[in-house]
Amino acid sequence: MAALQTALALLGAVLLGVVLMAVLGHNPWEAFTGLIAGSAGTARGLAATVRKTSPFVLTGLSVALAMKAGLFNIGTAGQFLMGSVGAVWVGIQFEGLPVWFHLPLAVAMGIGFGCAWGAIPGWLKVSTGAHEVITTIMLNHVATLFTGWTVFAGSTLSTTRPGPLWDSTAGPVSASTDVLASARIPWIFGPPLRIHWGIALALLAALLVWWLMERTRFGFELKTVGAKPLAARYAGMRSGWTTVLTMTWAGGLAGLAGAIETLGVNHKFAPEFGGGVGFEGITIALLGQGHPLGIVLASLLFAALDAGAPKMQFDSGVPSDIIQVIQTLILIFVAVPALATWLLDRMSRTQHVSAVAASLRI
Amino acid sequence: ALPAMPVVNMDEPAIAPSFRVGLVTDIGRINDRSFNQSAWEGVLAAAETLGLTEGEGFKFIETTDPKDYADNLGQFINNGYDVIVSVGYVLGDATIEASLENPDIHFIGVDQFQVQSLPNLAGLVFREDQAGFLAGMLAAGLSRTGTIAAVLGADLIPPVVAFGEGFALGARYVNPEIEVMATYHPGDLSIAFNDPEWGAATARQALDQKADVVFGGGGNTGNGAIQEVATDPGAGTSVFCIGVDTDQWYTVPAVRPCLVSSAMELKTAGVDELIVVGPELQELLAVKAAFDEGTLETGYDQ
Amino acid sequence: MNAAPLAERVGRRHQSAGIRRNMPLPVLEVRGVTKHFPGVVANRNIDLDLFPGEILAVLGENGAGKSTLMNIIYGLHPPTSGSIRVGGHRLECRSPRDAITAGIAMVHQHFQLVPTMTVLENIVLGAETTRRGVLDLATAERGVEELCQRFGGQLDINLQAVIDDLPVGMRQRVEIVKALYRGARILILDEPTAVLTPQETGSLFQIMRGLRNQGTGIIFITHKLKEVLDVADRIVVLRQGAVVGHERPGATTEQAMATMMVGRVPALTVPKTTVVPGPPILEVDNLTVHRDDGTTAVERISFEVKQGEILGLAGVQGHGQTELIEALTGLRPVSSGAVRLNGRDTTHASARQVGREGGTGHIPEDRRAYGMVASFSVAQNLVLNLCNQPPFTRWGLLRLEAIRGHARSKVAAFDIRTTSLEQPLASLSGSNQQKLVVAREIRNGLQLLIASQPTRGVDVGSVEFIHHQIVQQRDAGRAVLLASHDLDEILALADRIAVMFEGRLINLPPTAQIDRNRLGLLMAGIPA
Amino acid sequence: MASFTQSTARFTAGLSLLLLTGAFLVEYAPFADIQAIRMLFGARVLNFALCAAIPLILGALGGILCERSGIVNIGIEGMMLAGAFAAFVAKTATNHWALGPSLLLGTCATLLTGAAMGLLHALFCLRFGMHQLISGTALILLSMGISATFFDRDAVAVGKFAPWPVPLLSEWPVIGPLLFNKPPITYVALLAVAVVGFALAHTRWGLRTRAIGEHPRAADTAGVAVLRLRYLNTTLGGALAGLGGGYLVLEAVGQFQEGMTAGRGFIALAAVIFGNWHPVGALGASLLFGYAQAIQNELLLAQATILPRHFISMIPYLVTVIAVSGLVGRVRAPGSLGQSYLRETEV
Ligand SMILES: Nc1ncnc2c1ncn2[C@@H]1O[C@H](COP(=O)(O)OP(=O)(O)OP(=O)(O)O)[C@@H](O)[C@H]1O
Ligand SMILES: Nc1ncnc2c1ncn2[C@@H]1O[C@H](COP(=O)(O)OP(=O)(O)OP(=O)(O)O)[C@@H](O)[C@H]1O
Ligand SMILES: [Mg+2]
Ligand SMILES: [Mg+2]
Repeated sequence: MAALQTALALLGAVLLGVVLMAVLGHNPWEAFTGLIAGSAGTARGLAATVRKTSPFVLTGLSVALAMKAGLFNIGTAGQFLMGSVGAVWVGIQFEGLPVWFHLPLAVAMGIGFGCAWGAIPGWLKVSTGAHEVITTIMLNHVATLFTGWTVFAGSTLSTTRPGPLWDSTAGPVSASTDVLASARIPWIFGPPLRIHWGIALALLAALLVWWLMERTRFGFELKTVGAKPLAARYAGMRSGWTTVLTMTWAGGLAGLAGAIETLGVNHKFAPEFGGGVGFEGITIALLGQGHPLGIVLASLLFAALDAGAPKMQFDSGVPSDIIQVIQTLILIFVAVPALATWLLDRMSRTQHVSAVAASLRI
Repeated sequence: ALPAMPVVNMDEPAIAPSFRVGLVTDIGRINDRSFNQSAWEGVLAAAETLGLTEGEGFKFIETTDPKDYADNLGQFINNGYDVIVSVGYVLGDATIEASLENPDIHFIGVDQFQVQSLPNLAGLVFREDQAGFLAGMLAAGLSRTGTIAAVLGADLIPPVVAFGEGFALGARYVNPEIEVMATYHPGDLSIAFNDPEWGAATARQALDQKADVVFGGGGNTGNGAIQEVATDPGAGTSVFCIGVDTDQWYTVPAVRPCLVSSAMELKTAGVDELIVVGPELQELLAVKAAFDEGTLETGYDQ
Repeated sequence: MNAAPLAERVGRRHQSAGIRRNMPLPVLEVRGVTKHFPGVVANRNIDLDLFPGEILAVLGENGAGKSTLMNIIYGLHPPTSGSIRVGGHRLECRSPRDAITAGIAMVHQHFQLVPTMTVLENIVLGAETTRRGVLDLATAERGVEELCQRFGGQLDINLQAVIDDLPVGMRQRVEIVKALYRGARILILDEPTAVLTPQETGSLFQIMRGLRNQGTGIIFITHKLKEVLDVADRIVVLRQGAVVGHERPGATTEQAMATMMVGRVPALTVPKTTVVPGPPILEVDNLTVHRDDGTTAVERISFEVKQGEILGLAGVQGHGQTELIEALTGLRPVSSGAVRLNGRDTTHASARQVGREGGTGHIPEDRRAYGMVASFSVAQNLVLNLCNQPPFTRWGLLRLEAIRGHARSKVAAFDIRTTSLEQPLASLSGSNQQKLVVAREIRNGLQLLIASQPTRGVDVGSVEFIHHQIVQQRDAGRAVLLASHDLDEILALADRIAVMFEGRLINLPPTAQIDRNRLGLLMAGIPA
Repeated sequence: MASFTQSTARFTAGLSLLLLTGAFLVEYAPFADIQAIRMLFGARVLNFALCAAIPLILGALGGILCERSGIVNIGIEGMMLAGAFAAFVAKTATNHWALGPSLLLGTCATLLTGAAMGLLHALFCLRFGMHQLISGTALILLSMGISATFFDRDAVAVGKFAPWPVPLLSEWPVIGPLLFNKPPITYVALLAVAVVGFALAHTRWGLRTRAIGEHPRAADTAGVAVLRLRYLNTTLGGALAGLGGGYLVLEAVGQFQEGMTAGRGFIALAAVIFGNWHPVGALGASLLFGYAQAIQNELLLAQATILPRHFISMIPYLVTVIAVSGLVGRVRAPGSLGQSYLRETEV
């Protein structure tokens, strides 16, 4: 039933997308074949899909984890950026370290920075009651500025010196030094496919989150705090501590996403690598209904749509913005099983009424 | 990838119809009245010279997500395009990587400062500092209050910084005592060039602080700033504005009341020339191309 | 279900024919109302008449369908079938708004007051007077005061107080004023006496009689038989959603009505063995506790509970019992005084320290808010507060086998009716949910059991079962603190009784020497 | 609740008083030439603060109407963006009209589109039982996608609202130019704070709105049509938020840009919470944010070199975090916020 509903939702979104394309004067068939070919039809397309999946999975998990504890983490964008910078900070120094030590250290630093950035709103909430929605939004802006500063090329105009991670050999460009080879995530398939082991980390994280939620005491407490704070207090759970810890791990997941992107794909940090991360996390968490498996599937779907967009535009001329509209439509249709149940309800109600009517006649 | 074809012989268009040019934009639209559009117009001009038709001979892809740069370039690479133009300095890395992987395809990186020199990659850079310098000189010359302002996009983008620094230096060159107020947009890259309200409010703040010439240097944020100046009662008589990137007399008509000039980069001409000339003169491309065309276009009346 | 109701219907026809001769037409007619909820039939083909100027008592035990019927009359629920007529006109009303327009007012079983608004705002809500678009609260205030005056000071309320700050009894008053303010000709009172002292109940009855004499038709719901005999003109008894009898107060007895309600003769006593109390387990010394808003809830209370005895804590809702128990169980900070558990000081101990480490079981008063997580499975709920104890967790990991085994044995031992251990608790009936909470709290190594309203909203069979379990704990030598608003429950179970009134405690000598009446007076703060 | 409301109102009053006193000092006090005082309270700073605050105020009011009725609104950003886009489309379509009617049409378009977004939110949440957070997110994504897809970059809007000096009042020293010589949407926004604040406290509509947000069942049993009022308020709230976007196009800039709201909807949401769901509190929060941004700009314009400019730019955000963490104390959301109300479920 749930699968059928989801399938219907996807179909509905696609149909509306078709209508929209036709309205804009494009050929929907070309667009969709392009979309599918671009995301799954070729090795490159598949590679792009896979590459785009991991940040979706991780930020989605981050939002979902917080949501289970009754917290709304809009801060994945900032945590992602902090994770990126943390990973790069370690990744560009310590030349000569072996890979097995350097890479995990860099990843751990990325997670650590993300954790710290997530812990702040958690701690503020518990100690002062500051609403996490506000603090995470604000900390996103702060993280953008801070990480931008770390790689800033400097300017005499605002008399700002270059940031500590800035790559002085890159001219006026604001970007960090390249990550050393020993801290890069190895390829599964090298260029031109550029699939790296980050996807494995993301899937592992999904598994870990599932295990955390279903198999550990912390997960049990987290869910209790989220579902019924009073019951958690009654049961002697430390809900303040759980809140802080949950936000910490939520931040860590987003930080890991940042670390994976910098150590696996970009191999350096530049301010333009963080755009749009947070929102997709929220959408995917909602779409995956908070379940790690659902999140992985939702991430794959969204990654495929994103990966297919360039080819779609190339083949049919449909602007890639359409993809965002279609993604939104999918979100709406999946989120409104009520649309389906409402229809069913309508039908059963009329049946009921007619049954009553029939019995009255007898 | 298909091997690159030599340039079309105009007499025999049927023989080599497969010479194709592709363009990948930075985040934003092809008709953004800014750098993407300028570069695209260069492609259009070159296409006319070469007799190419849109769709068959040349195409563009608009980027919507920074993660897509490499994949968008890949679309053209997979389809055997001969020349690929990538617009915007943030595509630099993806372009270098693509040109290393595809030695047979020519790449033109607009606004891309290339440290390495590659035989099939031309980084088209401009002397924004020089254009900014001229704008600064003009501003200092116009100013009666001794205070001028620059409202700029993100300082993480080198051309923007170059414009700003040039502006300040040019102004001080003319009048060492002059006060130059310059602000960069505080937001992240996705909004720094798209926040005209901030630009307008900041320009107003500068005007209130006695600035009488405002240089708007940062996409729509800067446009917001000079539009605000244009609505000032003293626009064109006591307060003035200077545009950027394109001749904003045409691209942003709303600023005509105050506009005295625009600090331009001749991207269109640069792209055009590199496409047409490039494949014929391989050796020219072998050197790092620096198309230093910083100019100052003077506005029309007033 | 066809034969019996038919006989009843015939009987009633005679009866109502008799009434019609000297009474006006019914103001409210309920005809053939049936209501299905998923899995339950709450009302079965109910017929009911209400005449102007009478008090009709609707009796029935928990879950009999009384509230459901009233909600249908009031337009909150659409009936599955059947019709409602008011003053001879069919009510096509399917919202409370329409019911109000038709002249129906209702005091709901669960307070329907907006906690952040003032008393006056709550009273005028939905019936506002405005002047030039602006709320005219001054006029409303005068109206309300007049109304209160008319009832001779029995409805004295501070109109500017915020609901959140009011004790429960006071809130009930607000609800009544709210209903009266609308000047209805049909007044429905759904268990208004549940939170009132016997004395407050008395003045409510006076008000009801006054209204009746002015011609208002009143439906009065309760499951307290004495009250029915006291105030009603006519009685209707519901059982399992159906009308099972009509009575008149003069012509029936408590025993007869109880039999009708339950369908069999209920056992009113719980067999207890004599146990000699041991040393004290819980010692409370001069305890003072404050509410969230800073008011004093519990004032310098001292008592002790010994091994092998049940201390019954009687009192009307809202007199500090909730806060006292929260303080004892670590849910609320203690302001001053001391609490000792087994000789160890637990004055400032956390819920975890009192519960898991101190060997205290706590059946919370509000099961839905505290005692369970409706979306969790039966098995999970059975370890809700035990999940970090040895068999269920090791190295921070849950041991699912142990949890499942525990659930299996508890479900069997406590007769919890569930289709599987993985079922979400929300899908169990209320009584089974309560049995689950009891099952979880009664565990090995227990020293002290604190049971607060352990049988509220629970069916008769389960009440008996739970009572039996509590007594068994006492017999096994554990200390039991039982807090209940139900006097009969206290009288049946407790070895010793203490009464709470306005945050203070009156310790009484052993049960045998106390009668209901005296207890009622004590609960109203009148020392006898 | 009462005490919280008072504390946010006190905060707003205190902040406004501080700023105005400062402005008078700058004008009249003997030590007014001190650079720091000018920087803190100069007319330009206060002007900037007010300009930056207006869209936030309108967005926050939209959020408040919605949330006080019990419906979470994280879609303010989308409502604002849609409003801005509609204003631009209407304005450019009527460039050939006289400026006044054309701007008026733009305002109507922005209000109507905002209202439509609000109605859509209400339909999603109330009719189709969509999770309120999802609905809000969907609104944002939808308006981003649609405005990007249909935005005609070649269109230019001609003209925007000019200041309307209020007779006499605009002559007042300091306050006159600051508050009474503004374009119309600014007046509307400030008036709306007063109107919504008063109406919530003192009208039938306000009483009922508070009731349905706090305890919908109680309101229902008192004869209030809960759903109808929720539809109404969400729609009205959408219109106000839309106007916040329209302000950007019709009054602040005169043009539209993709993503032009640039996160202001989220700041407005923060203002709703910071202001404890009260219009006056939200006004204070918006002013605080606008003021912090003004100070930051002032420091940047003055080439302050104490800190790298990135750290100076953090000021508005850090000020907000500090403010919510202690200045106003704990806030309290409307009791039924985020819960759908169905008559047949038991309490
Ligand atoms: N909204 C609902 N959904 C499903 N079942 C319901 C609902 N409301 C009531 N019921 C069920 O209908 C039956 C009758 O409940 P009702 O509340 O009418 O009983 P009652 O006689 O008022 O009991 P009490 O004395 O406890 O108030 C019960 O089994 C109850 O669980
Ligand atoms: N508010 C509700 N919403 C949905 N289902 C309900 C609701 N209340 C009760 N039910 C369902 O109705 C069934 C009967 O529950 P209910 O609590 O009414 O039992 P009951 O007849 O009162 O028995 P008990 O005496 O054990 O409480 C259960 O399956 C329960 O899940
Ligand atoms: Mg029940
Ligand atoms: Mg009931």
